[in-house]
Amino acid sequence: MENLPFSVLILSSIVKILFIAHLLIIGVMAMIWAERRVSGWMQDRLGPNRVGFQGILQPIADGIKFLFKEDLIPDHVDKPLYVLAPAMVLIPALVTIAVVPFGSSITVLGHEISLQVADINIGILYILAITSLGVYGVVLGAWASNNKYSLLGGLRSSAQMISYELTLGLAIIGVLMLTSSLHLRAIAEAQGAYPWHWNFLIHFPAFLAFTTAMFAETNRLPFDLAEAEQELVAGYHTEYSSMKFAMFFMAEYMHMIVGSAVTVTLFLGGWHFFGLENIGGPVWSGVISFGIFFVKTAIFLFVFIWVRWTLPRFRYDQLMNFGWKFLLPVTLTSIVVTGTLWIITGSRLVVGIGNAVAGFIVVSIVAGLLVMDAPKPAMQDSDNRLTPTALDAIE
Amino acid sequence: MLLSTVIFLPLLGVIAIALLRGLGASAIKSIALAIGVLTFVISLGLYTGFDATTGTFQNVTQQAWIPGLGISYHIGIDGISLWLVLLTTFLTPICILAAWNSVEKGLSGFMMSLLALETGMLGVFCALDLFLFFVFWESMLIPMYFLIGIWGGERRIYATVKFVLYTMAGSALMLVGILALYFQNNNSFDLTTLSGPFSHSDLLFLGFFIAFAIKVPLFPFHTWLPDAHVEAPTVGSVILAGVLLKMGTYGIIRFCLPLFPEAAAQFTPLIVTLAVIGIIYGALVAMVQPDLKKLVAYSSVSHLGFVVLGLFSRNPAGIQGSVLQMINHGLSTGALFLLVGMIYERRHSRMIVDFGGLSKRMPIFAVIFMIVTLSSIGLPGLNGFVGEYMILLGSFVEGAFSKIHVIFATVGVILAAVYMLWMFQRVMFGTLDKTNAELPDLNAREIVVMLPILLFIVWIGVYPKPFLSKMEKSVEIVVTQVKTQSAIGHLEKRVPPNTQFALHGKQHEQHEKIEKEAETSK
Amino acid sequence: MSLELIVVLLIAPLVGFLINGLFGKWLKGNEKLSGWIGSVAVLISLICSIIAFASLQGGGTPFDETLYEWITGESFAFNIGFRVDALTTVMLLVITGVGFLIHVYSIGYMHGDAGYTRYFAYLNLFVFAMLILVLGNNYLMMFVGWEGVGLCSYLLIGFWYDKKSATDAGKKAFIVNRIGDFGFLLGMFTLFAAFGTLDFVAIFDAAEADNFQKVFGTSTLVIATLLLFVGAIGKSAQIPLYVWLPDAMEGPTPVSALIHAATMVTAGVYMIARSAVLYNIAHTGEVVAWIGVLTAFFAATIALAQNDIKRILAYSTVSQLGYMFLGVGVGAYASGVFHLVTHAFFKGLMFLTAGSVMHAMANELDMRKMGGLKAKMPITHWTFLVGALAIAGFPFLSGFWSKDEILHSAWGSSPLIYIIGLITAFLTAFYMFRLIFVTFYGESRVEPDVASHLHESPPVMWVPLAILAIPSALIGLLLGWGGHDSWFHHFTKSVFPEAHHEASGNVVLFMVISSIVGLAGIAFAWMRYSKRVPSTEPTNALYKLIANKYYIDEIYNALIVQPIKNGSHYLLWRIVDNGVIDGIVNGVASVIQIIGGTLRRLQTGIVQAYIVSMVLGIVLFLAYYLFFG
Amino acid sequence: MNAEQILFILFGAVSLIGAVAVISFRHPIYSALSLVVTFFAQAGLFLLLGAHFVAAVQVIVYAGAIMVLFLFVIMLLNLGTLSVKGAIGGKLKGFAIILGILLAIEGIYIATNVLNNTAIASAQPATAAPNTTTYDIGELLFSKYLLPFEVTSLILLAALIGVIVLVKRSSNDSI
Amino acid sequence: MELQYYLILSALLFTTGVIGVLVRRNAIIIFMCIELMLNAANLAFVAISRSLGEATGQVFVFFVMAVAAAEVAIGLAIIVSVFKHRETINVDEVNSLKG
Repeated sequence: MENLPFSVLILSSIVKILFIAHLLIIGVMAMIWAERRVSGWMQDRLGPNRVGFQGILQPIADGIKFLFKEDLIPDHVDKPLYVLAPAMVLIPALVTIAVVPFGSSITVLGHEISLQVADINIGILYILAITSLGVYGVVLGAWASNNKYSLLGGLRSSAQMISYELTLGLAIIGVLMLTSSLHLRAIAEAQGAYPWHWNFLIHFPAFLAFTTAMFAETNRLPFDLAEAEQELVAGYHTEYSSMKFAMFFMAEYMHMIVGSAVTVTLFLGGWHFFGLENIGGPVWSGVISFGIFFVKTAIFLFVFIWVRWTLPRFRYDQLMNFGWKFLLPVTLTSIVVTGTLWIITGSRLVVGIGNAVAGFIVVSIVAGLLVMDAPKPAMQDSDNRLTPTALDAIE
Repeated sequence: MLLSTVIFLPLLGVIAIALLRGLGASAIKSIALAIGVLTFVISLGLYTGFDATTGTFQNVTQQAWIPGLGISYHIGIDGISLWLVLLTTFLTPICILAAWNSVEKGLSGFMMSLLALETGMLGVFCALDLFLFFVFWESMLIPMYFLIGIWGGERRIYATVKFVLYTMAGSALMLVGILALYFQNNNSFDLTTLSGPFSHSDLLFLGFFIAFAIKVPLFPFHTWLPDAHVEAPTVGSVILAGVLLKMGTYGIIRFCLPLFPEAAAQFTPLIVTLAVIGIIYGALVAMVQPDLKKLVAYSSVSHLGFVVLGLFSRNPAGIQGSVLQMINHGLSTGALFLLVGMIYERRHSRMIVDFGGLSKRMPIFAVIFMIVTLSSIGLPGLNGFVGEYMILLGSFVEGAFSKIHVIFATVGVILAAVYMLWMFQRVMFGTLDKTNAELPDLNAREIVVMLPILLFIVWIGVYPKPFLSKMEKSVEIVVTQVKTQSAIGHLEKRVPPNTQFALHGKQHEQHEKIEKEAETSK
Repeated sequence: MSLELIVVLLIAPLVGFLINGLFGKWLKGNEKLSGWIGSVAVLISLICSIIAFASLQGGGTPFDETLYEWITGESFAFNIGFRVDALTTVMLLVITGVGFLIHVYSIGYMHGDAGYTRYFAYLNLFVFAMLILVLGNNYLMMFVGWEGVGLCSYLLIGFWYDKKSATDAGKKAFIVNRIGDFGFLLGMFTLFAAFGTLDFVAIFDAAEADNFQKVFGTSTLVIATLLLFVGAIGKSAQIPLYVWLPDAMEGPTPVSALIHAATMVTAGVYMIARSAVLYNIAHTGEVVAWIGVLTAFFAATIALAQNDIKRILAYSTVSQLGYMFLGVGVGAYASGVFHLVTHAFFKGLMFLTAGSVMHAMANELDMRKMGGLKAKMPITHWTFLVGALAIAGFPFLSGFWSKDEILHSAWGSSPLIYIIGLITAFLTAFYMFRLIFVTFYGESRVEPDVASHLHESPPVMWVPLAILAIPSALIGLLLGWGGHDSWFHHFTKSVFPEAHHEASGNVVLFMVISSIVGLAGIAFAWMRYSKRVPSTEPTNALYKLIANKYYIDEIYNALIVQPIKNGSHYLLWRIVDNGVIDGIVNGVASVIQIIGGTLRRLQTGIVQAYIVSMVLGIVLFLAYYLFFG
Repeated sequence: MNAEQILFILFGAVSLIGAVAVISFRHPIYSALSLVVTFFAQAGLFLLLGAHFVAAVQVIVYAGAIMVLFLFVIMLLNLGTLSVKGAIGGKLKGFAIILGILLAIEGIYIATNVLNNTAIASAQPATAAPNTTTYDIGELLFSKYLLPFEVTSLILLAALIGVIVLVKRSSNDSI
Repeated sequence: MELQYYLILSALLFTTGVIGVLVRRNAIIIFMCIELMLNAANLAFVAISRSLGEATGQVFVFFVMAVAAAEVAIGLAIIVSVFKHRETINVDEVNSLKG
C-alpha cells in the first residue's frame, strides 16, 4: 500500500477524490430526496413523487432552479463575507471525508489501493479540526447579512457548536485509548468483524454522546435553533437565496453524511460485517467492504431523518443544559472509567460493562439533580434568549 | 514528626473551618477551640519528651524542600524555643475561648486567621532554616493583618498599615541579611551549619537586629505598637503582645547573638542604652495614657526593654531571665489585654476616666486584675519578679555593659509600680459611677479563660525550676557561642581585664581555656 | 526545731489567707467565724514561734535549712530557706504575739464592715509575708517578704477603696516603698556580685574573712550597705522617704497598729540588725545613725502641732523608728532591736486605744473635738496612759529601758547625736501627753449626737488592750534590767558583732538624765494643755510650718511628681512619641508619597504607552547585548 | 527549489500577509479572519516541520476555539457599528512602527548571526530528524513535564472560574 | 529548509504582532496581535524542536496554547465587562488607571 509508484499514487488519488466527491454530491441529492420521501412516509403523506421515478429527480430539479435563480446580494450586507460564507460552510463539510476510510482496499493492476483519500496518521484530529471550522461559515454569513435574525441565529449556532464540539472531542477519547492510535483506518480495523467487538458497545455512553453531538453539529432537529423558523425566520441564512442558499443546504446534508461515515468508522466497525468484507478476493473484497460501509452509513442517515421527525426542538437553555450537564459529565466519566478499567483489567468486556453502568449512574445523578433544581415553568419570554450573558451584553 | 504535627495542626483547623463553616457559629468555635486545645495537648508532648540534659536541637525534622537553592524544611526546638512554642499553643486556645462571643462578623474568618497565625508563629519558633524562618515570619503577618484590619477598631486601617509597613521595613533588611548569610554559607540556608565569622558581620548584625528590634519593639521603633494594640481586637492584642513581640527577642537570641558575637559585643552599649531608654520611657509614657490598652502597650515597651537588656548581658543568668521574662510577659500582658477586653465588652470603652470603683461591682474581676497587675509589676512570688530579677542580676553581676545601665533599668521597676497601680486605682477603686453600676462580674467562661494564666503566673513565681532547668543547657550553648567569639575578639583588642569582673570559678576557667585555645590556634 | 515546725509556722497564716480569700463569699454571713479563722491561724504561728523560741533557749544552735531551690542556674542558686536564730525568734514573737492580739481586737473593731473577710485575708497574708521576711536565710527571701508586706500594706491602707484618700495613700506607700526597694535590689546585686551568694551566713563569713570580689573596689561593702539602707529608709519611713507613713493612717486602725507601728515598718531595723556584720565592716553605721536621729527629731517636731490622733501616733512612730536606727547605727544592735520590741508593744497598744477612741467617737480623729473622755472610757484611758508613759520614758516602764540604752550608746558614738536624741525624747514626752491631756482630760468638746453614743469598747476589744498594756509596761523591766548586760543582750549576743564604740560613762547617770527629760516633757505638756483648748494654738510662722509638716508633701509633689507626670505626658508622649518618632515615620511616608505623586504622572492609563516603553526597553536591551555586549 | 521550499515560501508568505492584514484591516471581523488565515498557514508550516500533532491542535485550538470566541465577542458587542475611524493611530503610531522595525532587525540578526554559535545551530541536520509523533509528545508530557502539565490544567481551571465570576457579576449588576 | 528561515519568519510575525499591539486601539485586535506573537513564538519552538530532533519544543507549544486559551477566555470576558460599563473597548478611552 505504501510503496505505490508516484504516478499510481497521483492517479489513484485523483480517482478516489473524484469518486468520493461525486459520491458525496450525489449522496446529498439522494438525501434530499430521501428525507422528503421519508418525511412524507412518516407523516403519512406522499412527498415529492412527480419528477422522475418516485420523484427521484426532484433534487436535480431543485438544483436547476437554484442555479438559475437570480444571485441576489442585498445592499446592506457586508459583501465579501456574504459571498465567502457559503463556501466556508461547504468546504469543511466536503474535505472532511478525505480521511474517512470507506472500505478496506482494492487491488487494481497489481497495486493495492486503500479506499481512503488521504491516509494520515492523525486522522481523527483532522476531522475534529475541520469540523470545528464549520462554524465560521455560519457565523460569518450570519454577521455579514447584517440582519438581526441572522445574527442571533449565528450566535446561537456558534455557541451551540462550541459547546457540543467539546463533547464530540471528548467522546472519542475512550476509543482512542483502547486503540492507541489517532489513525482512522487503524481504529476501524481494530474493531474487527463482529458487532460485539465494535466500539459502540464498548463505549456505549460515549457513542450516544457522540451521536448526539453529531446531531448538534449538523444543526438539525432537534438542535436547529440557529434556524428555528418560528423564532428567527430562517436563522443565519435568512438573507441568502439561490445557489448561495443551496450551498448552505448542501453543507448541512454533507455534514450528515460525513458525520455518519465518521460514526460508522469510529463506532460501528467501519467496513466490517461478520467477515463479509473479506470474501471475494482482492478486488471484490474492496467493493464489498465499501458496500458494507455504504449501507451502514445509509442506515445511520435514516436515523438522522427518523430523529428529525420524532423529537421536538430543544429550548435554548435545555440545549445548553443538555450539552454541559448531561453529555459532558457522561463523556468525562466515560474517559475515566475506560482508562481505569482498561489499565486494571485490560478487558474490553469489563470496560464496556463499566462504561454502561457508569453512564447510567451519571445520567441518573444529573437527572436527579436537575429535577431537584426546581423545574422551570413553561417557556417564557425570558427563556427565549441566546445565553443569559449574550443578551445582557447586547442590551 | 511531633513538632510538624504541632505546627501544622492549626492549619488543618483552618481547612476544617473553611470546609465546615456552613455548620454555624457554635460549630466553628468548637472546632477552633478543639484544634487549639489539641495542639496544646500535643505540644505538651514536646515538653515531656524534651531532654534537658542537652541544649541541642531536638525533635528535628529535615527534608529537602527546594534542594536546588539549598532550602530545606528543617525544624527543631531547643530549650528556648520550647517555651515559646508552648506559650503559643497555650495562648491560642485561650484566645479562642476569649473571643467566644466578641466576634460579630466573619467568625469563621476570624478563627481561621487565628489558627493560621498560630501556625505561622510556631513555624517561626521552630524553623532551623533561614528561608523557612523568613517564610513563616512573613506569613504570620497576613493573618495578623486581617485580625487588626478587619476586626479592629475605628482607626484600624491606619494601625494595620503602620504595623505591616514597620515590620516589612525590618524584614526587608533581614532578607538582605539572610541572603548574605546564604552566600557565605556555601549556598545553604541551614541555620545549624552556619558558623562565623562572617564578613561584614556588623552590617549583617544590624540588618537582623533592626528587623527584630522593630518587632520587639525597641525604642525608638515602638510607635507602631500602641496603635496596633489599640485598634486590634482583644485577641489580636493578646497574641500580639503575648507571642508576636517575642519573635523579635527570639530572633535576637537565635540569630543576632550566636551568629555575630563580635558585632553584638560592638553594638552592646548602644543597644543596651536604647533598651534602658525604652524601659524608662515606656514606663513614663504608659503612666500618662488615658487609654487602658495604650497603657498596657507602652508597658510592653518597658518590659521588653528588660528582655533586651538581659539578652545583651550575654551571661547565663541574664539570658535565662530574658527567656523566662518572654514567657512571663506573654502571660501577664496577655492576661491584661484579656481583662481589658472583658471590660471593654461590657462597657465599650477603654478610657480610664470612664471607670472607677469597679472592684465593688466586679470583685472576681478585681482580684484577677490585681494579681495580673502585681505580676506585671514584678512582685516576688509571681512570675514577673523571677524574670526581672534574673535579668537585672545577670546584667549587674557580670553584664557586658556598665552598671549605670542596670541602675537606670532598675528605676523601671519603680515606675512599673507607679503606672500600674495608678491605673489600677483609677479603674478599680474610688466611687462607682452610675454608668458602671450594672456591669456584671466575670462569667464562668471568662474565669476559665483566666484561670490557666493565673496558674502559671503563680507557678512560675513560686517554683520556676521546671522552666529554668529545661532552658538552661540551651542558654549555655548560646552563651558559649557568644563568649567564644567575643573572647577571641577581646584577646585581639586587648581589653583591660577589669571589664570582665566577677567571673566565678568554673566559668573563669572556661574563659581562660578559651583564651588559651585562641592563642594556640594562632 | 525542725523544718516542719517552721513550715507550719509559716503556712498557717497563708492557709488562713486562702480560706478567707477564696471562700470569703461563703463566710460573709458569718463574719465572726472568718475573724476567728484568721486569729487562730496566727495563734498557731504564735505557738510555733514560742516553741522555736524555747528551743533556742539555753544555747540552742540556730536553725538554717533549705526548703527547695527557687531560682537556680549554673552560676547562681537562690533557695527558699529559713534561718531561725535569736534575732528571728524575737521578731517572730513580736509579729505573732502582737499580730494575734490585733487579730482578736479586729474581730470587734471591724464588726459590720462590708469587707470583713477580705480584711482578715489581707491581715493573714501580711503575717505570712512578714514571717517570710524574718524567716528567710538569705537576702532574696527577705526581699520577697519585704515586697509582700509592702503589698499587704498597700492593700490594707487602701482597704476602704471607695475613699480616694485611702487608695491614694496606699499607692503612695507602695511607690515610696518601691523607691526603697530599688536600693535594696541594687544592694542585693552588689552583694551577689561580690559574694556570689545571698545567704546570710555565707556572706557574713566571707565578709569577715575579707574574701570577696571587690566589685566597686574597696568601697564595695560601703556601697552595698548604703544601698540596703536605702531600702530600709523606704520601708521604715526615714528621711526622706517617710512621707507615706502618716498618710498610711487612712487604713483601719488595727492595721496601723500592726503594720505601721509594730511590725512592717521595723523591717528596716531588722534588716540592718541582720546585716550588722556588714555595717560593722563597712563603717556605714554613722550614716544610719544620723539619718535615724534626724528623722526622730524631725518627726517629733511635726507631731507637736498635729491634731489628728492617729497622725500624731504616726509621726511618733516615725520618730521612734529613727531611734531604732540611731541604735543600730551606733552599733548598739541589740538595743535597737530591743527598742523595736518594746515599741511594738506600746505603740501597738496606743494605736489600738486610739482605735477604741475612734470606735466610740464614730471615727472622729480630731482631738480638738474630744476632751474629757476619761470618764466615759476608763479602760481605754488607762491603757493609753500606760503606753504614753512607756514611750515618754517614764522610769521603769519599757520605753525607758530601751530608749535609754540607745541614748547611752549614742553618747559613745557622738555627743551631738546624743543631745539631739535627748531633745527628741523631751519632745516625745511632750506631744504624747499633749495628746492625753487634750483627749482624755479637761472638759468635753464632743459633739452632742456623738456624745450620746459615747461608750467603752466591747470586751473583745478591750481585753487585747489590757493584755497588751502588761508587756508595754513590764517588758522593759523583765528583759532590759541591767542595761547592756541584760537578758536580752545575752540572748541576742550570738547574732550581733561587737560594736565599735563601747558605751562609756555611768549608766545610772544616763538613766537619770533620760528620766528627768521625760518627766519634764510630761510636766510641760501638763502645764500647757491640762486647761487650754487646743484651738487657741499660736499662729506664728514656725508653728504653721510645723503644722503643715514642713510642706514636704507639697515640695515632693511640685519637684518630683508633677514634673514627671507632665514631662511624660507632654514631652515624652506628645512631643517625642507622637511628634518626633511618628513624625519621622510619617515624614518618610509623605516623602515617598510626594515622590510617588510625581512619578504617577507617568501613568497615563493608556495601555499602549506602557507597552511602547516596554518594547523600547526590549529593543534597547537586545541592542545592547547583541551589538555592544 | 524543492517542494518543501515552495511550500515554505507559500505558507510563510500567506502567514505574513495574514499577519499584516490583521493589523491593517479596520474592521475587527476581517482582522480576525486574517488571523485565522495566518493560523492556517502556520499549521501548514508545522506540517512542513513534521509536527502533525501540533498542526492539528493549532487548528483545533486556535482556529476552532479561540478565534470563534473572538468572532463571537465581536458580534456580541456588535462592534461593526462602532466608529472604525482612527482605529489605527495615536501619537505613537510612527514611533511604534520604527520600534517594530528595529525589533524585527534584531530578531533577524539573532536568527542569522547569533544562533550560529549555539547548540541549536550545531545540530543543523534539521531535515534528517524524524517526525516527532504524537506518541513522543505524550511521552514527554506525562513524564518529564508532568508537573507543568498539571499546572496548566490548574491555569485552565482558574481561567474557567475567573470567566464565570466575571460574567456572573456583570449579569447581576446589569446596567 | 534551514532553521534560520523559520526563525526569521517567526521574528517577522512577532514584530507584526508587536506593531499591531502598539498601533491598534481596539482591545480585541490588540488581543489578536498578542495571539499572533504567541504563535510566532510557537513557530520558533517547533522549528527548533525539529532542528534538535526532539519533541520538547512541541510540548512547550502545547503549554503556550493552553495558556493562550485561558488568557483569551479571561481577556474576552474582561473586554465584555468593560464594554458593558464604558460602551467602548478603545484602549485610549479606558484609562481609569491614569495616575
